[in-house]
Amino acid sequence: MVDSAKLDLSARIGSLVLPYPTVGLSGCYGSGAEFAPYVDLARLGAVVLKSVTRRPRMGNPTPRIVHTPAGMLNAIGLQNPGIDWYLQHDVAKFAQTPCATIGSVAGFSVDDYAYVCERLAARNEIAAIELNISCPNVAHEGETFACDPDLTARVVRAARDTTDKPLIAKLSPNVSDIATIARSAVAAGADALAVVNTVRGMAIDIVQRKPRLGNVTGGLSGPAIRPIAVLAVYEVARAVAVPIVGQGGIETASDALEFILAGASAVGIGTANFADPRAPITILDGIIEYMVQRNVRSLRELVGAANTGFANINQVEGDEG
Amino acid sequence: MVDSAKLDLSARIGSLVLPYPTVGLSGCYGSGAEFAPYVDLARLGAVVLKSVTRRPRMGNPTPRIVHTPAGMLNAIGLQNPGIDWYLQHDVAKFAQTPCATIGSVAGFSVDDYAYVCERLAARNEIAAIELNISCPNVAHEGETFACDPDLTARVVRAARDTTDKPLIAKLSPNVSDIATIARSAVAAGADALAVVNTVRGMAIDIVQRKPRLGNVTGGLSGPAIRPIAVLAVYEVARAVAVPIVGQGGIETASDALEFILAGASAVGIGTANFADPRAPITILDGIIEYMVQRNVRSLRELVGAANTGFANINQVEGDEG
Amino acid sequence: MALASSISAVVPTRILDRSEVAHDVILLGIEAPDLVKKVRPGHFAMALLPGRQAAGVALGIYEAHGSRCSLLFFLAGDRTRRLGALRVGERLDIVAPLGNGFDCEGAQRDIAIVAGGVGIASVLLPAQRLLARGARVRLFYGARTAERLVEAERFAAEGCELLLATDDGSRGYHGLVTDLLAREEAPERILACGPTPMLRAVSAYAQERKIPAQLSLEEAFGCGVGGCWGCVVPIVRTSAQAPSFPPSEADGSDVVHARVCAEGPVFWAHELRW
Amino acid sequence: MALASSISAVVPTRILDRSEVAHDVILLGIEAPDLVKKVRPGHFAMALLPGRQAAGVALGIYEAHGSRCSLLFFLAGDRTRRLGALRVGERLDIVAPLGNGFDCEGAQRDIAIVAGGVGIASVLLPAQRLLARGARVRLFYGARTAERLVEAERFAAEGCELLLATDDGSRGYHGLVTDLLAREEAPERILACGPTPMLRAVSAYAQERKIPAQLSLEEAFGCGVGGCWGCVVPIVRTSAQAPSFPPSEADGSDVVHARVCAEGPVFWAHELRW
Ligand SMILES: Cc1cc2nc3c(=O)[nH]c(=O)nc-3n(C[C@H](O)[C@H](O)[C@H](O)COP(=O)(O)OP(=O)(O)OC[C@H]3O[C@@H](n4cnc5c(N)ncnc54)[C@H](O)[C@@H]3O)c2cc1C
Ligand SMILES: Cc1cc2nc3c(=O)[nH]c(=O)nc-3n(C[C@H](O)[C@H](O)[C@H](O)COP(=O)(O)OP(=O)(O)OC[C@H]3O[C@@H](n4cnc5c(N)ncnc54)[C@H](O)[C@@H]3O)c2cc1C
Ligand SMILES: Cc1cc2nc3c(=O)[nH]c(=O)nc-3n(C[C@H](O)[C@H](O)[C@H](O)COP(=O)(O)O)c2cc1C
Ligand SMILES: Cc1cc2nc3c(=O)[nH]c(=O)nc-3n(C[C@H](O)[C@H](O)[C@H](O)COP(=O)(O)O)c2cc1C
Ligand code: FES
Ligand code: FES
Repeated sequence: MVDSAKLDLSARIGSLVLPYPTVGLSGCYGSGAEFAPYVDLARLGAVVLKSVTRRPRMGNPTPRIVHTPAGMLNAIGLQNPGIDWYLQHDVAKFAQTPCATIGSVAGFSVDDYAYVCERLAARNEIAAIELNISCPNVAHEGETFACDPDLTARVVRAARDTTDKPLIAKLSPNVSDIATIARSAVAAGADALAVVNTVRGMAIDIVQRKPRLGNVTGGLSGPAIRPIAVLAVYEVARAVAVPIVGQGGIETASDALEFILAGASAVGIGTANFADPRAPITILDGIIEYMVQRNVRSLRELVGAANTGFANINQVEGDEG
Repeated sequence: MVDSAKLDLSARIGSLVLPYPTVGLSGCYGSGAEFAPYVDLARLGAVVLKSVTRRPRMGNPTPRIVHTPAGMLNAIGLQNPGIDWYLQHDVAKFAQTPCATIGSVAGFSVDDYAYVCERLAARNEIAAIELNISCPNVAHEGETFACDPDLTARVVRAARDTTDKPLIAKLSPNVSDIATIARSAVAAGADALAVVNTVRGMAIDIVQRKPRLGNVTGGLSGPAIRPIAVLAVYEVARAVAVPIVGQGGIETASDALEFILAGASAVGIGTANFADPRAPITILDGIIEYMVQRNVRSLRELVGAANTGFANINQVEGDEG
Repeated sequence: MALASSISAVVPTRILDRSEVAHDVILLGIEAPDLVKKVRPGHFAMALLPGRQAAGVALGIYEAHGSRCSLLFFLAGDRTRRLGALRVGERLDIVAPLGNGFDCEGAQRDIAIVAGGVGIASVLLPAQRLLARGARVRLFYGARTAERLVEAERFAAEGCELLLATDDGSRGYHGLVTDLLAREEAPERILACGPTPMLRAVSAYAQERKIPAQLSLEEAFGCGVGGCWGCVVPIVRTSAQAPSFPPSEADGSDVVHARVCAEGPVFWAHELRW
Repeated sequence: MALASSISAVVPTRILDRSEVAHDVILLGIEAPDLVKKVRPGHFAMALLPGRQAAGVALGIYEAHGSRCSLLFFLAGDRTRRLGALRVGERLDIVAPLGNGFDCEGAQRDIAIVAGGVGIASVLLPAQRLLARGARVRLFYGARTAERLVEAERFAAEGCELLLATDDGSRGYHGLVTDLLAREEAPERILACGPTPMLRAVSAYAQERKIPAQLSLEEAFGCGVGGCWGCVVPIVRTSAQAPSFPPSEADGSDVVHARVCAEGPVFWAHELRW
């Protein structure tokens, strides 16, 4: 039996090596500090910060959260103090986080992304940059940059030009063919991909006869979307060779291993922290137990291990019908 | 208080008027007869039959069903006897169904749809035709007709040319902008839209390290996808003026009313029949109770009643972040 | 291929008793007097979970006597766990009886019942019926460990001869129950229920020796009532069935996908084309 | 805006007692000796549901005495129903104590506590503390019906004067609790917890009369610990806070979105810009 202390659990994102494959997700994990009373942050691979934009944003009106079967809708609206205030007041604190801190950048134009990315990436406290290209783009009627291979490439290329730090493009599940978007992001210089952001959704209050979110529509996260996210990872892993941070409904080690077997090198935990803030640790422990029991020395042996091509020719004509 | 016997619960699909807005969904409801021991089919608006294709299809290898959080994946693969055998042996039996029977047509080319639609629609037992354009299209690498506005229009137009019976186009949620597909289907002659089919997904067996479905990927249905489906209905209702058969995760009257308030004229019940075959009746009874309590005489008063435009300007820049 | 669904109904029951017969194995007694009258050996039920967001669970009907039926099940995943959390006195609706059931009326008098794991839940009623008809019934019963050989004594008490096997040798024969079967005197007839690999071995054994064998299959179910085509198995379509059974994809082939819940769950070994 | 989260932890507790104090209203006693020592009036907890596929539930800490705390909650939806299904002896993990809490140390001695519906769960500890300091505490308590005025007698027993109101007039004043408040002698200070419309009315009343008022807000929560920005309320950013509190969107505006779970749930009426 392999010794659990000797396991290689590391995950690489460009030049950044995370000692553990578990990541606290953007918008769900504060700056990490909010969860420090409940978990040992040193046992996380990284924390991805809440997305920051060029200018301050108050975000959407409440309600911003609605619980749905095995999941939740959120419509925060990228509340954040803007990059100036952020650099001046917040970023220095991240130096104390006992794991890697990954910055997240959002914007409404290619130029926004480049501008914020350059300023944020210049800071030592920030180990890598994630481009949240899954927020609505005013110029494209509710569709996001990540719904279009061309816009995806333009944002990634513009950001790439501003920094040598590892760059992660965060993809949207709201597309027909995520592999094409993934190829486009990688061709434009992304070192890794976060797969996937929330699925667009809505809930209606039948008593008041109006949408339940202040913003009308929101993003669905949690176990409900896990099968959607696992497939997205599987398809992206078959299309590109860069590391994937799998995410979407991971609650347990078993869930995390589904993503890893589908092709993810690391796994992100968002909504599950709201059900139990100890989730990233219990998930890590469960992954270790799985590896020990099966004599798997390095997590890399498992990455994509279920990604063995389609099962048979039925797939070609196969269907969900 | 309005008398429950005097309520107008009808829903119109082209020239077809359903006395009740509740529909047993394609592939989930057999020919209706399978559920006759458990429900009074005369209290359903209609049954949509399993999709039929030009040639017989054995369908996918098992497992075809995997249960997931608040939902399930299926990959049946359109098992059916082919239109010849179907017309000869099955269709005559549908005359006994005590509610309207809607045929469902699937295919792998525009010509397939037109051919099967013409032959099926010619039969008196069939009250309307649904075009299942959400099955993978061999010519387009796993994407379906319903992922492309142009292919959608071509299938609908070709089918339209073969029959005057009410024609329903069944849309896919696996798109970035469902409103565009809806406009295209309606412009090509669809009398109504079924919104939406299953969401593509996958699950992995971490013990055996392989996909859990025989077909690798499948379609996610059930309450997990409800918020996705409600939004799809909401967006389609804002884009086109034809009736919508809302579906995706409806389990209770409250769920059904969400779809109606979002803009659906009728509601489809699929996966919920597997949890309780009485679902269509309890849902109908719940809708009646809601209307009686609120003095709503006609269901039409509720259709789209929550579809009042976006709540505020934040929507423009708003976001799920 | 007899269809039971015409007599099936949604049956509201109440939980009479509940015991954990082994770790993670639950026996639920339910009050269902009308069902007792209708149920035949090999029938199954779809247990409708209370609350929302779950599909029904396919379970064999283990016992049926007086006004009580029972369900014997393993806590395998979310749905069986929810079922296992029910308490005495609570309500449980089931759809039953379903499936075609075992034919227990044949002329043969030396019968082997082969059960693997949870398959035991579907063979008590056939055992009782066969014993009542005066047959000799040997129960070949395999499980992972001795602790998992649940209810073995119950079968002995009914009058079955027990032939037990465990994977770890903790009780009975150390090895596969189908190997044990092959070592013993051949029966005139076989009834089997258990995991697919076990059933395949039983099928091979029976066909080699031309022993009539009925197998109750397990497959992932959607509806359980023939409405979704989720649960199929390849069988050969005999010319006698052809008029009532749809053709297969490949022209000329007589292999078709039958629904385990509606045409089965019990099939003759020689019908199957796994 | 004091932050309690620095002292909060995941607390494993055991259910000591459970009662349905009214239809669909549950009182759960939990064993949590360390928490009793830490908790202050107005703190809340995130109850972590056992099993999977659910977010935690934000609940006020109703009682805290000896080694027992309690939670009082309405069965509103899926999560509270799951919580309400827990049995005595079962385990329940909670994250607590959370939030800033009420300031009960002011000089004023004539205090009005205004509670609407489930808001009652957050005001027993402040009432006890104020009474212990010798204040006169009047509880203005409104609900839909008499049956929903749960635990009123408990507050009377503690020494509160009861001023009750029901929407249907089935007990006490027939009308809104805030109308009842306005009809009575003005207090020196107000603590309030209840639905937003009630809190708005309390706020208007208090500001008109320049009575200091603390309001405990309810908002849909994601994380409950300040990590998701799901639970905000618009407040005015005073210049004193500016250095530590991020700016708002509109240039020049001093209205910002504060997190109810982290900066609250208790805010001064004059801070809020609803
Ligand atoms: C006709 C018939 C009769 C039956 N009779 C009985 C009976 O009498 N007693 C009985 O106990 N069972 C019986 N079964 C089987 C029973 O229906 C299933 O075990 C049950 O449906 C499981 O439901 P679940 O939600 O609890 O488990 P599921 O969650 O559906 O899991 C089912 C199986 O998949 C595995 N699994 C779950 N999640 C994963 C994952 N992420 N990766 C890999 N594997 C996973 C589980 O370990 C389990 O083995 C019968 C089945 C049929 C078809
Ligand atoms: C700081 C704080 C303290 C709190 N303390 C307490 C307390 O002590 N006791 C207490 O009982 N509560 C308290 N609450 C409220 C409690 O957290 C919520 O009621 C709880 O989260 C509800 O969860 P749920 O899943 O049961 O209901 P949910 O399903 O989340 O539903 C919540 C509300 O939405 C409504 N709703 C649900 N579905 C729909 C739909 N489809 N259409 C329209 N409306 C719908 C429900 O009727 C209900 O009113 C507190 C909240 C906060 C923020
Ligand atoms: C409340 C909330 C806020 C979020 N905010 C952001 C954000 O600001 N930037 C971003 O890239 N993703 C954001 N996300 C998406 C998550 O990072 C994650 O990709 C998604 O929720 C799926 O993972 P999960 O199911 O584990 O939550 C947010 C998600 C939630 C639930
Ligand atoms: C087992 C299964 C089989 C299905 N087969 C078909 C089909 O043949 N044709 C079709 O148009 N839709 C098919 N569907 C999709 C359903 O008709 C329905 O649109 C979808 O499941 C969403 O609704 P639900 O969540 O209520 O099930 C199938 C769904 C399931 C679960
Ligand atoms: S499970 Fe639906 S047809 Fe058998
Ligand atoms: S609920 Fe997450 S910040 Fe308040």
